Parts: sequence; C-alpha cells; structure tokens
Amino acid sequence: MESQTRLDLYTQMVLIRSFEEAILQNYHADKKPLWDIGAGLIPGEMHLSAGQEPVAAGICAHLSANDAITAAHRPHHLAIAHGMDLKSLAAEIFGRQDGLGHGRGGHMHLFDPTIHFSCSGIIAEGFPPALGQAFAFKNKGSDAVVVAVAGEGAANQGAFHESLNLASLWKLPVVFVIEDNDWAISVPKEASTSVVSNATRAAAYAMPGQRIENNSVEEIYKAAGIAIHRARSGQGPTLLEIHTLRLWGHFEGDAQGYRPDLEQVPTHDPIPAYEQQLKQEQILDDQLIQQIRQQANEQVTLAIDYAKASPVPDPSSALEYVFC
Amino acid sequence: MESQTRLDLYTQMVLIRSFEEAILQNYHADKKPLWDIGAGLIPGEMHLSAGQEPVAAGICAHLSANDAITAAHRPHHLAIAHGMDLKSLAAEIFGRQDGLGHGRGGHMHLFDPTIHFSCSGIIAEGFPPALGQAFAFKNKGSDAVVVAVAGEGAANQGAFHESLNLASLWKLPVVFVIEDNDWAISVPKEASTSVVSNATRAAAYAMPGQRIENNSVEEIYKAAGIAIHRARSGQGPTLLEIHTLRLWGHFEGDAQGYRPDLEQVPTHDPIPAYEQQLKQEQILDDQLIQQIRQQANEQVTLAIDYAKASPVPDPSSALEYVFC
Amino acid sequence: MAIIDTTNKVEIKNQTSSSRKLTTAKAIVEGISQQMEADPSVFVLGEDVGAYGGIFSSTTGLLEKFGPKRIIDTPISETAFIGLATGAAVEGMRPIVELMFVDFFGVAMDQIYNHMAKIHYESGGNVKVPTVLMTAVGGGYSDGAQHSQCLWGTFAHLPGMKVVVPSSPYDAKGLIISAIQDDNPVIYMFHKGIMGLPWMVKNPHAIENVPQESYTVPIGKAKVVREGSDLTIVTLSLSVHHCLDVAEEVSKEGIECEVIDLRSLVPLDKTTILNSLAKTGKLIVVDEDYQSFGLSGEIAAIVAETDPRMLKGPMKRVCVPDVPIPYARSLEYAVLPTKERIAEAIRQILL
Amino acid sequence: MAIIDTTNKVEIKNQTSSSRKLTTAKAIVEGISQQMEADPSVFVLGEDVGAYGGIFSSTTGLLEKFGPKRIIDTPISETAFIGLATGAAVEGMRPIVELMFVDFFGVAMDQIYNHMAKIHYESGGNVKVPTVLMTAVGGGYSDGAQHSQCLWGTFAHLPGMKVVVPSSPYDAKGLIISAIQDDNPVIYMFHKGIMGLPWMVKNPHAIENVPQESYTVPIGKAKVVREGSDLTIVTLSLSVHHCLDVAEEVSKEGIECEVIDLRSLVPLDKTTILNSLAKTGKLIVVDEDYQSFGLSGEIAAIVAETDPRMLKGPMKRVCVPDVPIPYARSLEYAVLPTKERIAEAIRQILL
Ligand SMILES: Cc1ncc(C[n+]2csc(CCOP(=O)(O)OP(=O)(O)O)c2C)c(N)n1
Ligand SMILES: Cc1ncc(C[n+]2csc(CCOP(=O)(O)OP(=O)(O)O)c2C)c(N)n1
Ligand SMILES: [Mg+2]
Ligand SMILES: [Mg+2]
Repeated sequence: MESQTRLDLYTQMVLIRSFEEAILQNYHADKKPLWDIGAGLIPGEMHLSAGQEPVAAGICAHLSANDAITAAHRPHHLAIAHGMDLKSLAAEIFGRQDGLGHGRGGHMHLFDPTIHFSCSGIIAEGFPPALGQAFAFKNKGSDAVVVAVAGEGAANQGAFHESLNLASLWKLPVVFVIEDNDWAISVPKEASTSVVSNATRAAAYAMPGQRIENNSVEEIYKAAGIAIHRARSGQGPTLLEIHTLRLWGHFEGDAQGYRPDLEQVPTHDPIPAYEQQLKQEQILDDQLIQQIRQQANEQVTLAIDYAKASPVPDPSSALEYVFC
Repeated sequence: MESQTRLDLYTQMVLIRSFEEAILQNYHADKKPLWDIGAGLIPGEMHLSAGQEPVAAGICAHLSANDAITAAHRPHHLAIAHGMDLKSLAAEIFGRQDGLGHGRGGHMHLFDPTIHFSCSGIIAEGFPPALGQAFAFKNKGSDAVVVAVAGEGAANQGAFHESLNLASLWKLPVVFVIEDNDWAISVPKEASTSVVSNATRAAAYAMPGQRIENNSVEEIYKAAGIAIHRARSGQGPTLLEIHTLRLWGHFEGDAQGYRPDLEQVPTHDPIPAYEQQLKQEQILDDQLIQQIRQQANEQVTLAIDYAKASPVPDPSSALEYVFC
Repeated sequence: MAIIDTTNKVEIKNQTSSSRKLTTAKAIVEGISQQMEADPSVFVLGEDVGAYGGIFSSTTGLLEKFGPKRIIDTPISETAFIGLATGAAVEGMRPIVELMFVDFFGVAMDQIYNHMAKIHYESGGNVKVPTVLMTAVGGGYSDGAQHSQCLWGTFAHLPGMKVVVPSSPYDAKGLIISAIQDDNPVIYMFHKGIMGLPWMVKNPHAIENVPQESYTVPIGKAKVVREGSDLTIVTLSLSVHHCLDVAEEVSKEGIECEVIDLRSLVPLDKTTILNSLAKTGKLIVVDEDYQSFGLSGEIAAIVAETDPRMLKGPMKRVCVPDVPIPYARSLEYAVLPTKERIAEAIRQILL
Repeated sequence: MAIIDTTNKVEIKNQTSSSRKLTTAKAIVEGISQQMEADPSVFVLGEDVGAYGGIFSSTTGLLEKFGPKRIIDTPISETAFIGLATGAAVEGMRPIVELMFVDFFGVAMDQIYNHMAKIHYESGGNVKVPTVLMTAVGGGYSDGAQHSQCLWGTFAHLPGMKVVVPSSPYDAKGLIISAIQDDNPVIYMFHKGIMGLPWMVKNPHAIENVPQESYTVPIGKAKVVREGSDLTIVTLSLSVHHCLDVAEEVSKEGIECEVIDLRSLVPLDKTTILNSLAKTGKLIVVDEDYQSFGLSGEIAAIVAETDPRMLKGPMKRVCVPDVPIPYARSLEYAVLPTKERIAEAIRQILL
C-alpha cells in the first residue's frame, strides 16, 4: 500500500475520533448533576462509533460523492469519512436550524443528498433503501455504488435476508458491510447469531463473502476495494463482515455492566495501534501526528462553534416539511 | 422400506387427492355462468395442493398428534396427512358452523389444537409461531416436534431468516420444509431466489440442509425421518427443500398463461407414478387400488355431506370469539 | 393533461369523442401507462405485476408495452422491494410499488411508515420521496381475516403519506396520475370490488366513461356524488356505490341523502364535509374499515371541534364492528357496511 | 390478590404497612415477578431484557431471580420472537414479550396483528393466545421520529388485542398482573417518562405507594383522577400528570377540571367518559399520539353517537399535530401536548 494512502487512512480516523470526542464532551457537559438524557446542548440518545473508525476510513477511501452510503444508528464515522460537511453534521446533532435536517432529524437521521448519505435508527432497515439507490444508479448507467452498513446484531433481521437476496438476484451495485463489534447493546454475538461469521451467509445469496479480522484498517481497505470494484463493474454485490470494536458504551450513559472485558477494551483502540505501526514504518512521526491531530481539532472546533452559533429552530416552524 | 409403509404413503396421497378433487368440484359447481369468486357453496380463494401430496405423506408419516405443523396458504395436504378430521376440515372450507373455526377461519386459517395444526395466509409468517410451539414443547420436556412448511417463494421473506436463525441458536425442535413447486403465483423460482437450492441456505444458520429431488415420496419420507429424529432427540432444526409440483393453478381460476410447461404438467403427477412403481414392485394391484380409492372416496363423501348439512353460521354470532 | 377536476360538486364529465367505457382496473392501467410514456423515471414493481398483470389487473398489459426493465416482478420480499422504491425515489426515480393486498402491510410497515413517510421531514425537506404505494383493499368475497381489510385508517393516522382511495374509473385514472406526479409518498388504495374484474361480482359502477387523454383529479378534494338536503353520508371506495344505491331507494320515500365521496383521507377535505352538514344537520359515516379509532371518529372530531351544534341528532356509523373479517359469507356480510345496514341507519337517523 | 380496584372514582389506595414507594418501572417488575412466582408458564423474552434489565428497566432484576430459561434475551428479530410468543401461548404458556420501542412495530406488525390478534377469532374460539406484548412509548427527550411515538391509536384500531396504557406505579402493577392473567393478547404500553428512570427527567408522579401484595387493576375501566365540574379532560399515560398539574393551576382561578385517565383503549370505558361529560358539557382530549384518525376522534364519535347535545361548545384536541416527532427540543415541545398547550385549551374552551 502506498504511504500516502496509509497516511490518509490514519488522518481520516483521527478526524472522526476528534469529532466524536468533541461530541462526547459536549453531550455530557451539561447533563449534570441529575443526568437527564433529554437535557443539554445535545439531547437524546447518542451512539458514538469510537473504535469503528477503521471501517469507515477503509471503505470510504474508495468512494466519491457520487456513491451512496446507508448507515444505521451509529453513523458518524461513515458520514465523516464519506465527506459530510462537519458543520452541517454538528449543527444537526445539536438540533439547530443549520443542521442537515434543520434539526428535524438528529444524529440517527442524517440525510445528505449531496453525498447520497442516509441513515436509519431502525435495525437493518437501511438496507432496503440502499437497493433502490443502487437500482437508480444502474438504471442511469452510472457506475456509482452503494455501501450499506449495519451491525452484527442487524444481520439477524429479516431485512438483511430480503435485501441480500434481491441485490444478488438483480446484480445491484451494493456492498453490504456488517460491523461486528461483538455486541448488540448488551447481547453478545453468540447469543444472537447462529453462525460464527456472517461471511458464511453470503453463500445463501450466491455472492462473495469475506470476514476481516482484527479491526485492521488496511485489510478493510483492501477487501472493500475489491468489493467496491466488483459492484462498480457490474458484477453484483458482496458481503463483508468486519470485526471491529465498540470502544465506548452502546450509547452514552450505558454503564456496560454486562461487558466482562470492560477493562481491557481501551487497550484494543485501533488508532494508537495504527499510529504505532505507521511510526515504526516511518510513515508517521510525532510532529506529523501533532499536525494531523491539530488540523482535525481545528476543523472540529469550527464545526462545533458553527453548530452552537446556529439558531435553535423556531417552534412555529415545526410543521414545515411534512409534505413538499 | 417396508411394504406397509409404502402402501400407507400411497393411501395417504390418494386420500388427499380425493378430498381435493371433491373440493375442486364443489368449488366450481355453482360459480357459473358468470364466474364469481365470492359465490357458491365454497367461496373465496382456493389454493389446492394437488401434486404436493408426497410432501405431506412423507413427512407426516413420522408425526403423531402430539407434534405440530404450521402450514401456509396451501394447507390441505398437510392437514389431512397430519390427521385432521375431514368433516371439520370440509365444514370449515364450506364456511359452516361445524367447521374447525365455526366458519370464521376458512381454508387459509385452519386451527386444530387437538393435532397442533395451524396455518396462515401470510407468506412465511407461519414460521415464527412454529418456534414458539417448539419452545413450549422443549420447555415441557416433551419430545414433540414442529414441522414448519412454506413454499419456495416464502424462503425470500424476512421471517424465514429470523426463524431459522433463532431455531438454530436455541436448538429448537423444528423441521423447516420448503416446498419448491417452481412457482410463486406467476413468478418462477429463478426470478425470486438468488440460489439454486434453498438447502444451501442451511449453512447460514449452521444447520443441516438437504434438497430432495423428483417429488419422490420415499425420498421425502427418508429425509424427513432423519430430520424429525434429529429434532426429537434435541439436536436442533433442519432445513429441507423438496422439489415438488403444483399440478393445478396457483388458485382456482388461475389460467396459468405465464406457465410455459403447462401442457406437460399433468404428466408429472406423482400419484400415478407412484402407483405404477408400487404395481411393478407388486405392492399394489388393481384391486387394491380400487379398494384404496373407494375407501378414500367414502371418507371424503361423508365429510362433504357433513359439511353441506352443517348449518350456515348465524349472522348474529359474527362478533363472537373476538375476545375470550 | 386535458381535464382538471376542480369542482367538488357532482362532476360533469367530458363525454368527448375520446372517451370510452373503461373498468377501474383499465383506467388505472391507462393512467400509469400515460405517465410512463411521459416520464422515463416512472417504473412499476411488485409481486406478479409482470406476466400476470397484477392479481387485481392493476398492471395488465404494461409488461408488453414497457418491458421487464420498467415492469418488474419481485420476490415475495415486501420489506426489500418497498424499501427499494424509497431508495430509487430518493435518487430521482418515480416508483409505483404494489403491495398485493393491504393486509400484508405488517411485513413491511417499517419501510412504509418509518422510511418512505418520514424521510422528507427528517431531512428538513432536502430529500423528496415521490413514490406511489398501490394496494388492493376490501372484502366481500370470503377471503378471510388476512385478505379482506381496508385499513386506510391505519395509514391516515400516521403522518407523512397522502392516502388516496378512488371509487370510480374516472377518479381512479385521474388520481393515479396525480399520485405519480406528486412529490410526496402516496398510498393509493383500490377496492377489489370496484376494479371490474371478470372473476368477481361486477359492480355496475365499476365501468364508466373515461377520457382517453391524460388528466388529473386533485388529491385532497372530496366529491359530492349526490346532492340531498335531509342527511349527509360521508363515505369512500366501494361503499360510495352502496350509498348511492340506497340513496336512490330512499329517495322514493322522499328522503334525500347527500353523499360525499372523500376520495382521499390525507389530505381530508373538511370543508366539503362541513358545508354539507351545515345544510343537512344529520351525519352518517359509512366505512368498510374497522369502526373504532378510524375514519368515522375523525369525521366526528372535525364536527365536534368546529361546532357540535351542527349535528341535529346523533351521528350513525356503518363500519366493520371491530372484528376480524370472518370467512363465511353469512358472517362476513353481517359485519360489512351493506346496503341493508346503510338503509337501516338512514331510517334510524331520521326517526 | 389482595386488592381489586373496582372503583372508577379517585382511588383510595391501601396505605397498608406493606406498601412502599416504588417507581413505575419497579412496580411493573414486581407485578411480573409475582406472576412468575405464581405461574410457571409465565416467561419474558425480548432484546436486552436479561443482564441489561430492559432498556427502560421493565425487567430489572428478573434474570437474577428467575434465570436465563425464563428471562430470555433474543436476537434483533422481532418477527421471530414475537411470533415465538404467539406459538408458545397457543401451547399453553404465558409469554411477556417486549418490543423495545413501539416505534419498531413495523418490522413485526404482521405477527402482531395478523396472528397474535386474530388467531382466537379465526379458530372460532378454539385457540387462546394469552400473550402480553410490552412496549415503551412516548417522547420528550429528543429521540427523534423513529423512537418517540405513542401509536396506541394504531393498535386500538385493529381488532383482537386489548390495549392497556398505565399512568402510575399503582396502576402499572395492577394492570400488568391483569394483562398476564388475561387469556387474550394484551399490548401493554408504558411511557418512558413515567418509569422513574434515573437517567431521564423525573416526573414526580412516577413514584408512589404501591402495595407489596399481588393485586389486579381491571382492564377496561377508566379512572377519574380528579373530579371537577367545569370541563372534562380525557387523557392517558404521561399526559395524565400534565393535565393534573394544569388542573391544579387553573383551579386557583376557579376552574375545576375533571380528569379521566383512560388506562385502556380497548376496551374503552365509554360510561365514565359520558358520565363526566353529562356533568361538565365541555370536552378536551389530551393525547400524545398523532391527532388524526386516533383516540381524540373516537371519543368525539362516542359523544356524537350518543348525544351531540352533551357538548355545550366545541371540543378541543391537544395532540401531536400529524407530524413526525422532530428531534430538536424546541420543535419537539412545539408538537407535544405540553402543559402550556393544555392550559391554553382550557382557557379557550371556557371562553
Ligand atoms: C428493529 C429494531 N429493533 C431494536 C432496536 C433497538 N436497538 C438499537 S441499536 C440495537 C443494537 C444494535 O446492534 P448492532 O446491529 O450490532 O449495532 P451496534 O449497536 O453494535 O453498532 C438495538 C437492539 C432498533 N433500533 N430497531
Ligand atoms: C407477505 C405476503 N406477500 C404476498 C402474499 C400473496 N401470495 C399468496 S401465495 C403467494 C405465492 C407463494 O409462493 P410459494 O411460497 O412458492 O407458495 P406456493 O403458492 O407455490 O405454494 C403470494 C405472493 C402473501 N399472502 N403474503
Ligand atoms: Mg454490534
Ligand atoms: Mg411455490
């Protein structure tokens, strides 16, 4: 792999983490002393993707703004890696007028038609619309592809099955990605899934399937490259399962009492690990790291400031946008 | 295989066919000259199972009244082979007070708790309740099993996927049977299913899968025996796909203009074929055939007469049974 | 687009040389066909919409005309293919997706109401979802509890989709064209009993003159299909015809019913309802959907919110009395809004 | 079964030595626990009902007490596990199955309304389906359009299931026990805002004295939670508390509201509603579900069918105005039935 690509992957992951750390901080800043999920600058459920940055970075490196992504309830890493404007993203998370959905959507409902990005809070239900985007792309004769992402818990939903069957049958340009972070809230994979690897399930749809271990951004990058190329060249869908890491709780406020490996979790953080690797291979040094982090922080700070400065939506406009 | 078993399989198939021929005749008898689906002694949609008798006979030979079956919109063969009282069945099809559901259900909604039989008109949605019956059996410590049957079209529904995963995960005593009759109304299997054989899909749930070709009642009997034994002995579910034949239309009134092989269809009828085979092997002769047919006809005639004699449900009782 | 129906009064239909008698099914097909010719982004998908031509003939002949790339048979995977319609619409196409029977909504309701219906709002207006979800409703032919429902109340309760329910060939064509042209998701519910199917009891109103040209009927305008001064009957779909038949009957006794065909539940044309009621003071709602928590309640609420004194006596509801639709004909016709029940309600309300 | 609540008046609760203050969540858990002790056929299944204890604490501690054979975490496969509950009930068990948020009903609605709800009828009464479908409802904490709905109107519209909606710890316990004992399928809908969760704004009414003993509250009887002569407010769930708070406020101005907590929508206690209205002549319905084609309409229809003259002025509806629930707090509180909107309706109705 080229050094620049590796550096880009690293930079992307740092940006995502930087953004989520800022959200994390702002989310918790004003919910105390009586922690109230609905209070504060950022209200509501908050599913952060820390630890899963390799998935987003590795996949989105192969995409352009013409390609589509459908994400789930944990969408920030994919949104950022796919190039979503950080300001509009932040403003939506803060529930402001300049947010992507003018504050109507929130962090589980990010829609950005300029980069064909959407997500859904309903498990696995982002897959069916992905089929439609792929259908439209194919219909137009474009070579754009759709990447449909969901967790390992989602792979036991009916929508998964129906979508993979239809995509294969109609050779739609979709890559299905299962982010296996071992957990669906408190339910471990072995309590939800009758097979060890969801890649096995690809055979049920006569499509290629591959599991990528170790949360390795480079392995993800490679496998995604093949799958996306396959889709782009009209050969149909692929199923990838990526073993990744839920570094934090399911949502903010989750004490994770159910998680036996809780104390070990931070040691598996993929970003320091990749940093170490690239340092050893002399692609990164401390100065460059500082610079990358600082650039990320600056972008993030601008976005957060923008969000905070954006007006709160006018209550009298609540009924706008039900119909065109 | 023992001769008696083979004879029983044949006898069962003849009984089913005899019943369905009587239904067919009564269904069409009084819908003319202006054919009206809602008119006549038997109103409504009518999905007959002619050609699929081997499935029912082969499977149900291994079941007792303690075992359960969940069927789909095409349920008669399974109901009869599982031992449903022909009179109650016929009376329900005629919409009479002495029917299984006192005329509330109809031919797609047959519920017989004495033999743990149910069916549903919604594709693949008979599978989830089957899990619950299996769960209850297991919970009670009984060795009863559930056979859940649906068509090859149904294997692309979400409920199929969810049910197979859960059954495997919890090692429930279920045998899933896909009746592949090549068609889902007018849609051929290759236009609905991304794999050639649904047996392939068993691997997606870490359960054994087998496809049985040629609509062979004996092969079905053998495969079902293994699968049912497996379930009964606590080893969990199996997926069987049985290649069978839709001898008649999807429902009565279906002209089947979409079916290219239409003229050839009757030549594949499994009953004359099995009859021939058993004759050649000297298990059957013309006299015995006559006797079996006659006995079947007598039972069927009694059932149809019973149905016709049963009172039409009193309109004033329409609101009974919404709640207990 | 020759004729725009802007009146909410009894309609004067263009009996031009270009109109001929069509069944509702054929009128729908013609509407779809004309829109498909006019707009290459329109396509149809669903179960048995191709070679079979739609179980209730809503797509007959389209495959032959537009080919399998635009008239697409799907697997029995409603979640996948209805969601596909949403995704294709998001990317600028105009899918018409058929849910064979509305009764099957439960296998795909999340795609319908959490996605198709909500994306426009959640996106703050940035994403449009111009889909038509076409579906068959209604009973009366012993198809049992899972194949005979209307359920328009269920869809009208949930925000984000227009709910269109034609009762005649003319409206069916004009409304399907409006639905396809609409930038919002529209659920279009046709009653099997008005399609004019060769294999079902033929309602004489299921065939009428329909102009050949493309035209629209506006979504959200009810139609006064019969004027009358004694009482107002609010209804829709097949029941419109039952109400008209009964209205003719009782007219012989000097009772004059005004009959309103709602044509859509979302938007609901309150003005037409209230204007009529202001005149008659008596209200019957005839609805083949379940009675409680549905259409009849909504009509009552509109009156109660506006001015309960408009009602000069108790309202009557002729609906399905909160029971799964029974199979046996004797039972099914005991719960359907039959002419007998409508006539009975009329007599009672005028006591 | 110590206390049977047979009154529909303001309840005199047994302040016996055995009662202590419980949150609604703990009251529900206690009710389930007592029924599980009494009846080995009762079990609980759903997502995160085990070690997690239920996302909204509806099953906390049950795993420890009853073990993983009776408190069962499921895959995210609502169609499979809700259907499993139906099948188990058909075979004589009494499952309590949790749908984590009611908003997810669309992925499993067929199992719920075409199977769980209809089998008893279709079987002509030969099969019973004693399930409890327990689910969280409601918004107010910026969870957005797919996690904040009430949707009880949707379930009440479809026949075959009882629809129970408690508003207080006392009722929550008595109603969950009644629901488990009921031989019919019951959907039991608790509002997140009344559970007394440590991580959500605490409603002071979410904690109260609850008897230790097992007791039932009958399904189908509304409760007059405040007597008053000037107007009737019909409401349920969290809104009960908002209405009571506002009623106290306006009482200072001499306005006396009667507040009715419906507690169940199916069966619906018409008598209590009509008795109150006969007294006050003024009606407000406060409902956190979508406004149209729902509860408020049904109440209006009951009045209009009985005697529209009972209404001495227009009815008011304080509901969610047919819009997906917006995320931003400013927008969400503009559409929720807040105390401000309730107070405003009271003032308007008395003009
Ligand atoms: C249909 C549906 N069921 C349940 C939920 C509640 N829920 C939200 S996230 C989640 C766990 C998802 O696990 P997984 O798919 O592995 O994604 P992860 O959270 O690990 O990223 C659940 C059960 C939901 N949103 N939708
Ligand atoms: C969820 C759902 N979608 C569609 C239908 C309509 N439908 C009834 S039977 C059928 C075809 C079923 O094909 P298959 O499963 O192969 O069974 P077969 O009729 O061949 O026995 C369809 C689409 C339905 N009943 N339920
Ligand atoms: Mg996960
Ligand atoms: Mg088939």
